[in-house]
Amino acid sequence: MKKIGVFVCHCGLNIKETVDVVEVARTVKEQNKEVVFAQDYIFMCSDPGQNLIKQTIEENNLDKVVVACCSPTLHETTFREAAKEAGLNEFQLEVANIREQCSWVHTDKQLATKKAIKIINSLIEKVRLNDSLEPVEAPMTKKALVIGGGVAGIQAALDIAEAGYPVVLVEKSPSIGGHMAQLSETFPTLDCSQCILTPKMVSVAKHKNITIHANSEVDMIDGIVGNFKVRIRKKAPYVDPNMCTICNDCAEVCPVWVPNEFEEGLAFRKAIYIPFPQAIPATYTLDIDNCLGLSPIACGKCREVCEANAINYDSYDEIIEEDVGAVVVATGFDLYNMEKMQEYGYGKYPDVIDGLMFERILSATGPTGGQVRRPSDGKVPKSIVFIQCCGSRDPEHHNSHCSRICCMYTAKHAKLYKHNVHDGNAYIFYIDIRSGGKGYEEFIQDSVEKEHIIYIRGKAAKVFQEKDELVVWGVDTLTGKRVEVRADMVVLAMAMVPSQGTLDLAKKLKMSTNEIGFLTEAHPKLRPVETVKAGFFLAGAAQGPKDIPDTVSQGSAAASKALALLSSDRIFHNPETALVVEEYCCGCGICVSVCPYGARVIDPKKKIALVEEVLCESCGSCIAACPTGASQQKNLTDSQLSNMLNAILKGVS
Amino acid sequence: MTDPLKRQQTLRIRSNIESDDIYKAIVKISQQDVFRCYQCGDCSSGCPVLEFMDITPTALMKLCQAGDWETILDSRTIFICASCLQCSSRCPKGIDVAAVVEAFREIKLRAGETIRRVQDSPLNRAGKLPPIALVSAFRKYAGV
Amino acid sequence: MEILYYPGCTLKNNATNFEESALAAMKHLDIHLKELDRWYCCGTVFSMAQDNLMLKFGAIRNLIRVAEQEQDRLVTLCSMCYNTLRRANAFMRSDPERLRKVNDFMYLEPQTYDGNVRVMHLMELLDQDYGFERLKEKVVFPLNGLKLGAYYGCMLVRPQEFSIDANYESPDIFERMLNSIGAEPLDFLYRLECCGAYQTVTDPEVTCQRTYAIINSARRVGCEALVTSCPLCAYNLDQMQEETEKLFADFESLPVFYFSELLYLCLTGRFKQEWYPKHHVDPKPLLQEKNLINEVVV
Amino acid sequence: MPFEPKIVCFLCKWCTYAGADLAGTSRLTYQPNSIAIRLMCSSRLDPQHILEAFKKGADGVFIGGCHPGDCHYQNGNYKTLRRITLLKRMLPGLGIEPERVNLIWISASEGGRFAEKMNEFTDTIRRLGPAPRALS
Repeated sequence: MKKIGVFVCHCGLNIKETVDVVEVARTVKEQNKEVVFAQDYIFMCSDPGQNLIKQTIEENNLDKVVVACCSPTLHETTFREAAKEAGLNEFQLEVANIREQCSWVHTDKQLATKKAIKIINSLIEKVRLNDSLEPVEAPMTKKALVIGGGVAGIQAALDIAEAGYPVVLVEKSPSIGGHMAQLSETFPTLDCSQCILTPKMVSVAKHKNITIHANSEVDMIDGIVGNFKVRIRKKAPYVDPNMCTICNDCAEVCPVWVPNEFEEGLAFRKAIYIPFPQAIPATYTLDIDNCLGLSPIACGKCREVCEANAINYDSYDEIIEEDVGAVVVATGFDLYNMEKMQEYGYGKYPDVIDGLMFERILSATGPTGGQVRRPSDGKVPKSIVFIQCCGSRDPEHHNSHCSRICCMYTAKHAKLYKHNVHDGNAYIFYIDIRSGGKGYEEFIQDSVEKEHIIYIRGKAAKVFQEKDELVVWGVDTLTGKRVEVRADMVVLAMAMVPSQGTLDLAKKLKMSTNEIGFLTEAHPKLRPVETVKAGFFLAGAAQGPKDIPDTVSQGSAAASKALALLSSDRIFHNPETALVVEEYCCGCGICVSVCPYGARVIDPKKKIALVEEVLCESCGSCIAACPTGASQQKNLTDSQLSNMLNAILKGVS
Repeated sequence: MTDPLKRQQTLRIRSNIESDDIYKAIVKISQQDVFRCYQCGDCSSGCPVLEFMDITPTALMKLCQAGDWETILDSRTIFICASCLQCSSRCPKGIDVAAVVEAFREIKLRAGETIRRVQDSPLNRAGKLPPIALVSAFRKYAGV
Repeated sequence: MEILYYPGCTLKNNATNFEESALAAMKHLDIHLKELDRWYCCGTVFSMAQDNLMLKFGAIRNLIRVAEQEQDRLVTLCSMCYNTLRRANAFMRSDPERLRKVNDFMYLEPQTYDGNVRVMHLMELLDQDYGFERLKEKVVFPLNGLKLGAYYGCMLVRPQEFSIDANYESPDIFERMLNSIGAEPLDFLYRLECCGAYQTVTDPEVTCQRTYAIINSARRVGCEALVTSCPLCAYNLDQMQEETEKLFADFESLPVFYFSELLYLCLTGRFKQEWYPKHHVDPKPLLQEKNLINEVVV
Repeated sequence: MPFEPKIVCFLCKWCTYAGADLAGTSRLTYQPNSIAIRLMCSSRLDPQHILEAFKKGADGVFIGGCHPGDCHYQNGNYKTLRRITLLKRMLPGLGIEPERVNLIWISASEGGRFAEKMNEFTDTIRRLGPAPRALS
């Protein structure tokens, strides 16, 4: 006969007030002949409380223990550790939740006491048939995958690589650098964005621990934390980066002009191109969607002129497989589609542009060479209206969230514009100014004090083009007066939304997102870079709108979390997996089809189903699906469930 | 009614607005939650008749949250609104601002007060007004 | 095609030119607009007071008339009727309890009302059922060279769920129609902005200011006339130009048409004599200048 | 003695069990007629345990899982939905009203919803009265 000990916690008054703990301990002992010890105590989780458990286990030679206290999510580990210290296998201890699901939600003491007894009885039934288990062990793959080569991914990759672990960096576009590479100058210090980013990009390229896959996408990630199998699809590399000398001869002869994505469509590029001079990998990319054709009959000019012989038309998409232990997702943001802002006339009027386009116009390397000129006719705008909160803070038509960075970058835009066009007029329509970062508020105030930028408090109603002027209607709610501004250009601070890559990846990898698609962290305050998927970490704007300092911090934070994981040699895994009672298994394979992890396989020799314990996540799907009862869950077998039902429904019929 | 010296008045802030009779009436008539408003100003900035108003629609929503009914009910704004629904269609929180304005107008009309008399219309005397204008005006200003 | 049609109050007196021209033009397109039996006032403005069903009965009774004739569609010419009838219908449909109350109250009606009547504007009918392409083929006297401002006003596009064009912030149904009859529609700042509506009764200066702004913005882009589908807009924009001139010394007048008048014009090449007096700003000089009237002087 | 429903709950560890904990932490109250069994995932629940519960005297069975798309195990809740839908179709044949089995999605942040749904379900079972014991 097994010896079971039961401990009933008072939790101060939290349990004791509604549940008669003394009565509970007495009854439980009375009703179960295997319970050789039952006692109540004021705080089981305190040191003396834990010592009581340890002592009792040792003195009474207990085989099994039930602690009736708060929810197992809180102290199951605590008590199991204590049991382990007393020489008991940790899986021989179960927690009965008589606080969150009993004393705190009921008021009638008699009924609550009765319910507590039944809850404890059901756990006694469970623990009676518990096996002693040892954690499933697996080796750790000491390599990380970073998805996304923006500044968040760059920072995470560098930090992990610096710590000595290999990193695979996957970037969808031809170059790493992300949106930060497109920016002109950064707030609040106004240092040049490319000047601070490109050294980092070069470090990534040079680092012996980092492998960059540009023009590539993650197709699938299988496996579990510590041992992920990654499938990367790399677009056909028509240009060999090792041979390319970046001479630009190919682009010069290419007859195709298409809008340049890096310049936000404000300039054109060829079908064979380098997105920007400092691009990493430093090589040309052949844009197959716009190329006239790879056969010499269609065109073939670029290969003809390439002296380095770097262009190879016989190139195909490649599938690269990598084994990694941890994944950092840094897939970034896009700007909300401006076409949805009909009242501001985007698409209709060429001089209504978004923030990123204006960054390119301000940039020294941009299409206007750093001169502020408007897209329609190249005229230097004498007045610019900036409209904040476009598509943000509007749950009725667009997105409910605040995009966080627009207040700051709009002030920056207005400032840079005034620096560029001294007699220009800048008007900013705003709803609220959010300038919580270090030096941010000073930056905003400075823009009014020193640059005399006119802030108008109220959302603009409408933008309309009359001749070559843009009429902007609004209101200043502080004075209650109507505002009509005639401007040469309008810059919309569009909402930051998760990038298409983020949305696609979340879908592919089943990562949880909020309603608009930003990836969800494991805990909004205490686990901000982890996800509920073990081994997946978040960095940058894919998790929510962020400015550069926050993005970089999060990149480092995600790296440190990944490093903590990679630095252990072995990974331990919950052993409460599925098991197969071999003599019952008919080899029908239903379990194989329901398992989302590929942990169930048919043994080709025995013709029965097996469990790959390392892959099993213990959901129990296959057990419910098994028609013969051959599949069982360790420590939650059908017999255990059946006995638990007996305990709960005892004395009913 | 309007202060000739144009002094700024103190905002009346009512506590426990949920139990206030006018608040309840506004909610019942308009079926709108005025506390959704975050004062972005979009209603005022698109308003075609703002110049003729003494308080802006945005201010009206704020006064509503504070419970300063006196200011709203005395305002020209509630009778100037032409129900063009520009504010309602643009409100980022989906508040039918025009319906809130209509609710105040209704409260006044149901109490038998109106500041406008359709029959005094200068154009009506000339017999020129189309029925569509007259009927609308009667419905808005006399509540029939 | 035959379809029930709701005229509304003003089309029977101040805006007879609107009704006549529409009926005549539709006849040319083989669309028979059959006047609804025993129709009466829709209420002109849709009351937003949610707690008072009485204010919606006018509209509902008209919709019952439609159901009585075993029809499920009703066409209006006037934008305001369109808006009021359509919203009243949706208001009732959205709540079965409300519908029950209404039917309860109107127990003397021979038929219960189920909220299944689709209220359409004539422009919608032409676009969706007839097709502007087909209309284009029927045009005998295209209005070539006529630069027009399509004035939507409020009631065709707001609230957004009842807009005749899904793109309520930049609709183009009106422009597409004008294009199909050969005219050149121009985008102007105030095309979706309120004319002041019933403010004209008690505060004519409000509408004068609106008229001034609307017409000026149309003039600035080169419009030679405005086109509307609402008799109240037409009154404010056309008749009120008389008052507007008094208030604004620099105001220049602009003719205002109902869209149906132009439909008739492009199908027949004629503009009926009795419609001219209905306009405050005489459109004749413009039509003559553009060589659009092919009237044979008898 | 008046009838007191006996309800067994099978709750998924990640969502509904955590939601039930939150109802406690938020000090919401509901009727003490139910006792929960914690599962890793609602898809662990074999319909036979539901029938067994009725056989052993339960008057109602409450199953809680994650909202569609939120399953910690990718799609366990969809499997549960399919299984329970089929079971419910079978129940009338066994003389058990399908309303006695309630599958519901409650997330870890929906403590209020848990208390509310638990009360609603308890009231439903109270109205239906004791379950027929056709199986025993």
